[in-house]
Amino acid sequence: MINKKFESTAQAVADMKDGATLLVGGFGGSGLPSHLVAALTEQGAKDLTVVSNNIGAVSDGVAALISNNQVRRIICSFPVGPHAEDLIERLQSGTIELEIAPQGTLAERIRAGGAGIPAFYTPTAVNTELGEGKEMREFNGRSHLLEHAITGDYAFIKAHRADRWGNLVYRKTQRNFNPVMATAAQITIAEVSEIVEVGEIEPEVIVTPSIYVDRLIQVEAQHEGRVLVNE
Amino acid sequence: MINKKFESTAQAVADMKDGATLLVGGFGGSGLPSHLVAALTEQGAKDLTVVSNNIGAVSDGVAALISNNQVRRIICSFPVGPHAEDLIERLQSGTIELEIAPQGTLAERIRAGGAGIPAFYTPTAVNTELGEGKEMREFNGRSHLLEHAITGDYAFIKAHRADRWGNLVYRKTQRNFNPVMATAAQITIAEVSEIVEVGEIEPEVIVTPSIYVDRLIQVEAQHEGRVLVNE
Amino acid sequence: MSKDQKEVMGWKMPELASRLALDLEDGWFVNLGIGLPTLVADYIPEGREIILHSENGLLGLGPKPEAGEEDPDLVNAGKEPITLKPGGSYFSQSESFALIRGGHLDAAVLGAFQVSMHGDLASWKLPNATLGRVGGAMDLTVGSKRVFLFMQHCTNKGEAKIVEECSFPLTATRCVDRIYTNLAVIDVTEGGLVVKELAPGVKFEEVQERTAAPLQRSEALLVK
Amino acid sequence: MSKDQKEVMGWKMPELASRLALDLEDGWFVNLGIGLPTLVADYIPEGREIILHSENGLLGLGPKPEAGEEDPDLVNAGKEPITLKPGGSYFSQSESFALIRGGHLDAAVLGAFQVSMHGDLASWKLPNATLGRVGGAMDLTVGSKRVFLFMQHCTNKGEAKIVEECSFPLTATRCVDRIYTNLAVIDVTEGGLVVKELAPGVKFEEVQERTAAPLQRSEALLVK
Repeated sequence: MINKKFESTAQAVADMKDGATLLVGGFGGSGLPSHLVAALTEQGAKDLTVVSNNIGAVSDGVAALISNNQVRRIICSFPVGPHAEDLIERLQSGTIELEIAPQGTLAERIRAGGAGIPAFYTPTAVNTELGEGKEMREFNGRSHLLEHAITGDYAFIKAHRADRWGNLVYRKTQRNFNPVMATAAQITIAEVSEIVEVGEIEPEVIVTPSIYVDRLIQVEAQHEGRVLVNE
Repeated sequence: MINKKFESTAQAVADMKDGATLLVGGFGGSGLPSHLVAALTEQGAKDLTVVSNNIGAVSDGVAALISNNQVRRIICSFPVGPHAEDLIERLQSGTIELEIAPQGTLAERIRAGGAGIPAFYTPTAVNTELGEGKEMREFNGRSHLLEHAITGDYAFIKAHRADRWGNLVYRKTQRNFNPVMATAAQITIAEVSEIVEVGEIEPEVIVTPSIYVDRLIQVEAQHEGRVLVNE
Repeated sequence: MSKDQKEVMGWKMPELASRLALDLEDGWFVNLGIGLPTLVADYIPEGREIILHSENGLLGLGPKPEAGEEDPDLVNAGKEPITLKPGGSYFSQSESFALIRGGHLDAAVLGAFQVSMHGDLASWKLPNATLGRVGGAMDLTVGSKRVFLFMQHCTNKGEAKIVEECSFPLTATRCVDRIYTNLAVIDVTEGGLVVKELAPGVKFEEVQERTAAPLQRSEALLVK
Repeated sequence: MSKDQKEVMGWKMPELASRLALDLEDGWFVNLGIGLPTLVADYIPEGREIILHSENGLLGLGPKPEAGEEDPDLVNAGKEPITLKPGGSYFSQSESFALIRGGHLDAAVLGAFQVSMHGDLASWKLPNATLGRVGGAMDLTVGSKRVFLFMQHCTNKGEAKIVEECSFPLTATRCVDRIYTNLAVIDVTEGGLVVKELAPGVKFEEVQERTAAPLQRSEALLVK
């Protein structure tokens, strides 16, 4: 019988190894799987490559992994924010490598990773610093860059509700990077507020189908994300 | 005030011109916008390029446009079925050109068209007749083909329920090619069973957001598709 | 291989479906191709949850509906009426093929016109046909973690379908992992075709006679 | 352009937002960039339905929530709490950027560090910054049907932001259609920058003095 539920976040991340590539969902605090991130800071895997849109928006996001010296390489679109000091320090000392990708290119590269497309062309970032060194090609009279897929060994995602099979639905803009990251990792771990019986989620409203979710961990429902106005 | 509702299918397709590219949703009879197809046979635009997964599955699908000599070129994955005789005749006489594409490549090319990606790589169809003449390139030690985006001047799609803005939801497997085709045309016309007030469809269950729908036409709700067992 | 060979029965198709279903593991996501392979759905061993995928946009395919209960908007990839199990989900064709092509299916069970000793598959077009019908076959063979064939060992005319090199138009090369026929279960390995299991009452030599490529015995078969 | 130029007031930012909003047509889908451009949301002329997009995954952005009504799972691209209008929808970031990059937005209203007379935009990184913050800026400029800039005409130090060639890292080339500043509304045309409208009390010459690229008068302005 399918049962993807783990009893603790520690168990859910126990097998993560040094050097792994990790995709982390969320956009700022909303949709951030912060309990899984916290468990990983305890677990201690090092030399991680982390793919996440925001890096310093909240202290309990990827910033916590950076401060804990677990990250070797970062791919993101927005590496600034109130908790980015430790990142800046490590970039200057050369202990972390940073790749900035336009947000849409980042999302599309992850989508390509989940969809079996090794590479695609996009006009985004042509003639910019972020397009430097990339292969260029003209289609329909317009210049495009070749961009490569991103996949992860693990994805940490957050959703609102799951069933035993691993079907997921999200709350409002909590959705953000979570559904696409769920498709692109070998092992996708979803932190959810509620796990319901199979059949309780309408088949037409499921956003992430069960096939993309490997592990489920339930956390307290009150913690749905944070309003960032005061940070 | 936004109002995308047209009073008749004839009005909704009135401006279609000879030589247009038309995407037609549906998988067999399910999700097939057959009222729009019927209106187009009346309207009479010729030399159409039609993109549709099935060509001869039902008589009131693309087969009707073929029999009415409105089609010059077809891109599809499954050009057979009980109503494909007229297609076969026209292929043999050379009045119709056929491009067979693997179903996933077809869907992905349309998705690329809607997402601003001019071309992408896929391993599907490598070393096959359908890959002949296509540019090949190796990624991660595996051969891939370069495939190009498909866009349409028009898309005919079918959905279950719409609101005035053009948000759409679908019934069960009626969804099929409809959401992706909605994204890839200059003008997307949706044939729906019901039009409700703005706000009546939950924002989290909307499958096709309003931005992708240009025209709405309401048809009788009882005709939701056809079971094909007896065809 | 010739028409006057005496008939060897082996498994009937429902029995073969039942045999194949045994190899589908609890929790797997599996696509059953149009036609014969759909039989497998009826023989999933009790206690196992196998989630069936249909490429027109659903996971969690259930049994055929009762007569009169068909829903024209609930069909499988063969456009036949089906049902959805609790836990099932609907999605678009582009999402469905992203799932297939992204390598997420544990297995695809497909039919075949021909299969080569190297695992090349021909399944979408007969050599003299005006039209092929590729559907999702090329995507499923390239994208699934495992490709199982479910087929009669020979054609209706008694011709071998398992061959050294396919002469029919290819669906994909080097893609088939295992072949289930009415006569045997055959693994496609780096070292060639290995008969893993014989249908009751069928001899290895009888299978070899009906196969246009060299077969080997698996260790299990040698022990017998 | 020098610091000792006398100050020219022109439009206040809310007035400029109101002016820009006049050019957004009924039924348009529009993205308002992080920061200043979000002001425009409050000035949509009555009777017009403009559907606002936020790149983190929604269409139908509504007004700011009342104090205490903020929902941490309902934020805009600047991570500020917002509301959703009836008719709004949620989707993932990949769907949101497919929408942007696929050319579906009628307009994007963005801020700028520099803009050139050819419509090149620099908006994501200051020349001496350790880190840029590109977010969705490159996608929005490349993908939107129209790119409108909403900005102060000069920097806080009085330096021109409208220049012949950008010296700051580029967001995209040849992408800006129109520039709305506190002093004027300026079209970027094949033939160069054309002042379409002047803020009340502002003279063409005063705008030219504060602009490091040649400006032309539009026909409407010549008639005046």
